[in-house]
Amino acid sequence: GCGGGNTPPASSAPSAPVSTTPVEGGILKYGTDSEPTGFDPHTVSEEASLRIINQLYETLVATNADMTYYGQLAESWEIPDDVTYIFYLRKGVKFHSGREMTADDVVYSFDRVLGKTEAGDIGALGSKDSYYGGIESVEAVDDYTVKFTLKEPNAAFLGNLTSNYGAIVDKDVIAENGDLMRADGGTGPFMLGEWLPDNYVELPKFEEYWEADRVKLGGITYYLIGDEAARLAALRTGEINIANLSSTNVTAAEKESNLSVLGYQTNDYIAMGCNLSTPALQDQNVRQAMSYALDRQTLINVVFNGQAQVSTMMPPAMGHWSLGADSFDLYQFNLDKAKELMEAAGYSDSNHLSLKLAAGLMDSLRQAAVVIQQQLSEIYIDVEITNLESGEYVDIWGKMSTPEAGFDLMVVSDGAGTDPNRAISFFFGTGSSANVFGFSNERVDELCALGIATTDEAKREEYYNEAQEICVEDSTKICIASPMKYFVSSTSVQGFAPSAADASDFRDTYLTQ
Amino acid sequence: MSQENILLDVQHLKTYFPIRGGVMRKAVGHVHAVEDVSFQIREQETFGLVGESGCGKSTTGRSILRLIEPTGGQVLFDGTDLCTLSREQLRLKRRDMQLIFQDPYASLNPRMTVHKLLEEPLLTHFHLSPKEREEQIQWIAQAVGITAEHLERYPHQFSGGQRQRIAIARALICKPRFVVADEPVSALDVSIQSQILNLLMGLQQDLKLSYLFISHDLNVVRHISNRVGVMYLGRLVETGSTEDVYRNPLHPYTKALLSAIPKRDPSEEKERIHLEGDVPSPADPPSGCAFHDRCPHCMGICKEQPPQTRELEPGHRVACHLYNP
Amino acid sequence: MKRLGQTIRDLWKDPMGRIGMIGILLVILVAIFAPLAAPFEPDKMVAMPKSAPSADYWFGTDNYGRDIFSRILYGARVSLEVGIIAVGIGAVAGYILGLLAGYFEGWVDRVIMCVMDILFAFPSILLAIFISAVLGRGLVNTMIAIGIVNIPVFARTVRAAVISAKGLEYVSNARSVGVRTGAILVRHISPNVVAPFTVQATLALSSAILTEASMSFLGLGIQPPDPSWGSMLSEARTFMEQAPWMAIFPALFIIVTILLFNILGDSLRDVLDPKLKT
Amino acid sequence: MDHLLEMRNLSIDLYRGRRTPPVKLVEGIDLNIDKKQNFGIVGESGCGKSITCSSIMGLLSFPLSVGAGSSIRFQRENGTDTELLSLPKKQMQQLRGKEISMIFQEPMTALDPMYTIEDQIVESLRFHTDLSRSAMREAALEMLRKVKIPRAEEILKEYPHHLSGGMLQRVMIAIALINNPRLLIADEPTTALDVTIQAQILDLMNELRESYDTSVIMITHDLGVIAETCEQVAVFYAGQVVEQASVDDIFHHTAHPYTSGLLRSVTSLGGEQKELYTIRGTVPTAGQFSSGCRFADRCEHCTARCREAVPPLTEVAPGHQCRCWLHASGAEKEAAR
Amino acid sequence: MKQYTIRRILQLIPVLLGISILIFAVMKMIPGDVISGILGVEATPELRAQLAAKYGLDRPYIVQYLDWIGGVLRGDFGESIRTAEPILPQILTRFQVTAELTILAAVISWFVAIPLGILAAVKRNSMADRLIRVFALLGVSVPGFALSILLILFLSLAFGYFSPLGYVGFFEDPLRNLQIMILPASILGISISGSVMRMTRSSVLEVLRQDFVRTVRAKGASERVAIFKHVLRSALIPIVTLVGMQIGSLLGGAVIVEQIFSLPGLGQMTLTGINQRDYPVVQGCVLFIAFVYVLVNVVTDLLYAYIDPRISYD
Ligand SMILES: Nc1ncnc2c1ncn2[C@@H]1O[C@H](COP(=O)(O)OP(=O)(O)OP(=O)(O)O)[C@@H](O)[C@H]1O
Ligand SMILES: Nc1ncnc2c1ncn2[C@@H]1O[C@H](COP(=O)(O)OP(=O)(O)OP(=O)(O)O)[C@@H](O)[C@H]1O
Ligand SMILES: [Mg+2]
Ligand SMILES: [Mg+2]
Repeated sequence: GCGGGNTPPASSAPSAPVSTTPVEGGILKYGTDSEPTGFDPHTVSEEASLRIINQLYETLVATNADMTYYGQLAESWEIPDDVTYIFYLRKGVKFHSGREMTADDVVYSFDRVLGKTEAGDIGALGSKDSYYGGIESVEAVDDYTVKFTLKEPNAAFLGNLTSNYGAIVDKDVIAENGDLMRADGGTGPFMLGEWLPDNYVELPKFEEYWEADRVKLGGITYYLIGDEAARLAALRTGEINIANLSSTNVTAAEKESNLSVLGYQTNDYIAMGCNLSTPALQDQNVRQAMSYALDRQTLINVVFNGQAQVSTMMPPAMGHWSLGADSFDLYQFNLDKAKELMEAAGYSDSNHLSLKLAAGLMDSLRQAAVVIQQQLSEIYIDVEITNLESGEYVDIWGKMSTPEAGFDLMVVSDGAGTDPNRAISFFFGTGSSANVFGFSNERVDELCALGIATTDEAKREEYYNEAQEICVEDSTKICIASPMKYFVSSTSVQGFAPSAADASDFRDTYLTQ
Repeated sequence: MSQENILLDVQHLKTYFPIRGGVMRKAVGHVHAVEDVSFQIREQETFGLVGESGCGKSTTGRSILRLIEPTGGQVLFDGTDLCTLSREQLRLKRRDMQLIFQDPYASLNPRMTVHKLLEEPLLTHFHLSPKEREEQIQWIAQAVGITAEHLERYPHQFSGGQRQRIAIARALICKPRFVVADEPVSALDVSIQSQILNLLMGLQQDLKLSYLFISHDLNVVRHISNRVGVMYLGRLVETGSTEDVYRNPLHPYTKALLSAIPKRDPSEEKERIHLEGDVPSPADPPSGCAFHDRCPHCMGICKEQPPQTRELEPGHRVACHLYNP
Repeated sequence: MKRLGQTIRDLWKDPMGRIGMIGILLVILVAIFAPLAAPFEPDKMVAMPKSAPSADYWFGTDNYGRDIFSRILYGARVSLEVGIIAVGIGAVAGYILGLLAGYFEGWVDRVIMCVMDILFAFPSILLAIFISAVLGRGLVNTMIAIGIVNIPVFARTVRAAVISAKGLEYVSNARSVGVRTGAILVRHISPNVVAPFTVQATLALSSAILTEASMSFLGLGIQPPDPSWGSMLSEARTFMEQAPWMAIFPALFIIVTILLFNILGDSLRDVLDPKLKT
Repeated sequence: MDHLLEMRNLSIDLYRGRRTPPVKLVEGIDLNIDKKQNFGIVGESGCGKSITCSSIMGLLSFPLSVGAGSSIRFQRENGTDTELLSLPKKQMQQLRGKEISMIFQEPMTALDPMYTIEDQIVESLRFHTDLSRSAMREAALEMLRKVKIPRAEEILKEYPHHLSGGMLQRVMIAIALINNPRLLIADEPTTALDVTIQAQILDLMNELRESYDTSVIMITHDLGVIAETCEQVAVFYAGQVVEQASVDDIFHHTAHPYTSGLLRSVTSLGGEQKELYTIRGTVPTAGQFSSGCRFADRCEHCTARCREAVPPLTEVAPGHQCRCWLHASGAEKEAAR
Repeated sequence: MKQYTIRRILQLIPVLLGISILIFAVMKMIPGDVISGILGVEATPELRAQLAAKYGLDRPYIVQYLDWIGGVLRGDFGESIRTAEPILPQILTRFQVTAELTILAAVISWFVAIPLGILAAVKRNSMADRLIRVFALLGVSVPGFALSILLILFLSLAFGYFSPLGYVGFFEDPLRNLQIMILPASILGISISGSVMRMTRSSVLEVLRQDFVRTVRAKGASERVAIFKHVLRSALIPIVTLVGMQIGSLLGGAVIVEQIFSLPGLGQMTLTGINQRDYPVVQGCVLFIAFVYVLVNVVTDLLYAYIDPRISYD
């Protein structure tokens, strides 16, 4: 198993040889592209909020850049048997309220997530089942020891603990505020300061943080700058010193001497899903034809400025878990084959297939839709695009396996997570809540069950490889590309190394003059 | 006055305009624009209505034609009470009664040719063949002195006098029996006024018309009318034949009005009666006799009681306490 | 018809009016003949994305490698279509409602104007957003949305014109002659409404084109890959630095077209306003 | 200069665009106005009475302008004899409302609806004197009493829309006279008023003129008003003076056919005959004048010569001028050939 | 005057009720709902039903509406579904930003537009007039969002200037607040000053034709007095009307500018509300904006009476 007791690796800061000394207590000004909805780690899942939640809360274990685990709030852990995990908590960890975190808080946090507190179900968190549904019980052995008992072996368990849903929260704060949307019950390096909605959120440094010496920033302020061009302008003028930019504008940023670009491969991928309630799409030939017809590299060039990799449902960032798109013929652009398949399905120049494609307002989805439309037009498919605004998008997303959706295809962006279990069973398991396109395959379900029940890496790889092959072959969800993400920062920002595993760790970051 | 040839009989005509106010825009008072006006017009007669601006002359004329709904009273036109007719009946009746407006510049639709303007009443009231229509138009055009080549022009291409001719033609093309002429010459130059007055008088002969002729120009009214009525603040203070009223005015207001006419000749000598102040507001008329606050002969009773109208000489009626028996 | 001819002649005499008319005629011609004039298909990727303007691609290519010049030509169709149909909807509905409200007064007027006030007080961009959210995206719905937003302005303009026309002597004259209500409305009152109405229409046209652009900016306008100037411009904003031509040309065309409509509207106002005639 | 005002060869141009030549709205106007004289100008609507007088005040604005070769000389208070047409703007402003005042036809629209009567009277004092606010108020009040406005104190605080036309015209007169001007131009001051009010105003003006020593130019189209108020009269027709004489001569020794036509149509109104005397036809519009006498088309005595050449203004009797070939001297007729 | 004011305010009731019904209906018709937004991807039907019940979204629409509007009448706009915060206080705070933006924009536009409009009218047909008219036309022709982005880009590249971040209320730090607001307010201001300029020009021209101006000149007034004391005051009425109407378009136009400049105003709040399908928030915001708008119109009407003594409303 995974050895416990790892200390976090000294962060491998980018090598820019800036000799200047850190500014004591500098404030990092972060340009964020959308407004956070709230900061309850157990209910919120959207990116803008998570960026901040990750500063406020910590979990028992966390992931290193190389996808290994280290103890965060747990100093170490042991796994006496397949279904028992015992965590030894770090002593002297304080909540932002000043109270010390103990085993009771861990029990409480998981009770809350699982809906077992007095307040009952916290109302959100459809994720609880997929993440922690397998937990039989959580007990405090003593003040600093917590024992988790699982219903059955779960290889993804540690991985699941690293998600924000596994954050340990302060029950007093919840008792006081009802929830954590606007309150701060965390132990993280930064605290929730002033939040002026639609404008900025201030996170001052938490002076009693258990690793306070390591944190050099005096705080982080997240400014909302929705427009990308404006974010770049603000970076240039120094009004902010770090922001996410799309690959398009990274080129411009690279030319600036006072800006540096930090890119990392994400484990997100964009894909096009087929609504299986559409008769034409029930024909696998059509689905495979579409997969062949997509020139993924061109799409990457257009949409991501070349800064992405062709990806299956296991993005390349997942390392050895990913089979790589090269190993699948279906992911090689092949117009002839695509046409052949379409013709087999009965389509021709005089008999086109009309499909409605739903896309979101997110630039990459919108643009991908246009390219897809263009590329599918080569194989007798006329695509009509609708860009849905986010409220509608979520709504229709949930209906994509039924005719109610009103769409036949949808461009989605999914996060594969760090564990293959999520990548497969979450998105492809029969009845799984993220399996919106209604994919169902007995063998895949079986392989997922096997994969989760063992901790033997080699075995698991075997299982998931097979599942991956089946999913690709089926082509209900035609995966396209996994993009790079970029931070652009002033050269004065040092000690920040984003990775797919954790793109928001500012504990080692400092500003230079 | 003999009954049989009376064309129009106006009895106790009243027209009030509401003054709105308050939160709910209820009528909080009324402008008594026409207050208990009675007179008759016989066939082929011209009845002149004189009075100062705002005294209710136009309102009287329009109320008779029900272009403004009267508040009370009766208007018997050829025996039928116009006030009881339905909208459509009234519309058809308009063939027989017409209005000539003061302002020849504003009363003709600038977007219609003269021909169209003249055709419209015919289309509204008669079912004529195009040829018959054309004949009618030619006839009236000639009668008012517009040449055929003018028919295709637009009103703005004419001078004021010519426009008033067109307006008259439009009013008369249906051969009405009764015409209200509301200051038809006031907007015209002196040298043109007489042309139009001659035309109106000529047409009256030819078409056997009756006129209600409204004007503030006493000389004009004198010239054209058989009988006159003098209005003050919504009330008819004196009526009588033109002779009687001009030679022997009875009401102090009439006397003052006549004395105020500028002399025609620098050598003429004239005794002037000075009236103080302005006409009071019809929304808030003085108590008693409406004229009492400007009257040189004001008596105690004038402030309290409105005077009765009395017939002092045959056909010469006046409403003034001076002539109380 | 005669008046239309006269109006056009008067417009022609005014240098600004002439510029407006010629310019708009050009835009209309461009819209009509876009398929003939465009060197490429508007939604085909024909070259490297974001190529700068060149002899082959006059206005450069966009981030998908589509020819901007061709898209601008086709975009003229969309922009004009949006403008004309949206204004058409607003104008027809507004005209009828305004005419009724103005002529009949009383409760008809109160009810209609209350509804207009409601529409008017509703923030217009939000109203357009709501309408297109309810009806769904797409060109037609965008046009309907902008059209509905336009109704109150037209209704008010028409109502005011009708009320002032009702007070005109020649309308009283027509009543006194015995002309029927319908005929009065058509022959005597309506022509007075034409002038403010046309001016309003040209202004509404330009604002419709602007609104479409703003809606595209908020992601609610016309759907890809159909080109509209507004959507091209809003798409371009991410590429402002790498491919400024993506923004410059659509912006230029929007501004010039709106400018032309405004110039025409101004000039039309002068031509149709009898007060300015000396 | 023996006259208060001398107008020589005044013409007024109407600009019609860069390519079309301007139209002369009035032409060759010569007028002399003496001190304390009551000068009347009559003529039909549009014949140029108002613009002629506005040009004295320098109040013509685009597209109207005074034509070349015109001259208006005015004897100022300090005795200097000034050419008004070349007076600098600042000086003209000082002269307006101080030495020459004007009253307009429509009292209802001639006052600024936004300010009280007091504001508007005081304003004309403020432009020309340095009195204190209270002194100006006093002066305004006194002036209102002089023009016989009842409740003068209250009226001062009221706005124009509260007052009737007659009252407003009195206020206008008060404004015009408050600086004791040497010349008062009254542009149809009573046309918009009722007869009884007109009589009041005319009487008032006559009275005030006596006490103020002002010369008055009275513009009107009503011969009755002329008969009541004027000493000297000029008759305008289509942008020209057609006859100029004393009131008596105009009424009793009428020379020009137009003047006599006008008189006849007025007098026949009260007369016995049912049929009124008329001058046939209509006034020609500016820009469409014939090359001959402008009255020719309507004239009963029209001859061939009348249509060919413009008759000169000739003296038919001492102080009596007339623009008609009937009265032209032999020499002039010769010259016209 | 008082009665008129009362009457005008009473007349607002049907309009505001109409708007409340409209916005309520529209919110119900918009596809997508708050629950999917909150629960995100993995919601079970039971969970959805549970949540719907919690927010009372399972009741008949009419009951929901009455409940909502009843609250509004009592001054209670309800709570945000997303954040559970009471809405009215939030609206009021956000409104300060939008109101400041709007007022600043209006003031900027007046300072630019009214003097230029007057100049154009007084010097009619001159070169200045032509330039001003072209400028006015440009003002109404440039889409606000394009102008915003262009300016941001231009200022940052050419002058290294970026509108300061981190909104501060005017009363906390006026200077910084103005620094933040000046650019967005100017952009909004420019976008409306075109029409103000045109209106001023035509209105002044109209008044210049009126008789009383001639009287004022005849009294010996200098041009300055004639124009600024007399003409302008009469010309103001249509300008005030226009400005009143523009408040509406400013409130709407603010949506885009607020978005681009990330100002925490009412427009942003509404847009976020729409995206999250946070019904009570959107309903509250729209109703509030509409209320402000109609109120501004009433104030405009009352202003007429202040400017013009002829209008007394009694
Ligand atoms: N539609 C109306 N509403 C309210 N008051 C009115 C209306 N029409 C006329 N009045 C008032 O009624 C009175 C009589 O007006 P009317 O027009 O009949 O007078 P007039 O004698 O014709 O005057 P003039 O000589 O000026 O034409 C006036 O005081 C006028 O203000
Ligand atoms: N601003 C102007 N622009 C063009 N033409 C003008 C202007 N002002 C006056 N006119 C023309 O000049 C001529 C003389 O006008 P003026 O006002 O002097 O006539 P008037 O004799 O005073 O007539 P009225 O008795 O109607 O006042 C008219 O034909 C008129 O149309
Ligand atoms: Mg009248
Ligand atoms: Mg005049």
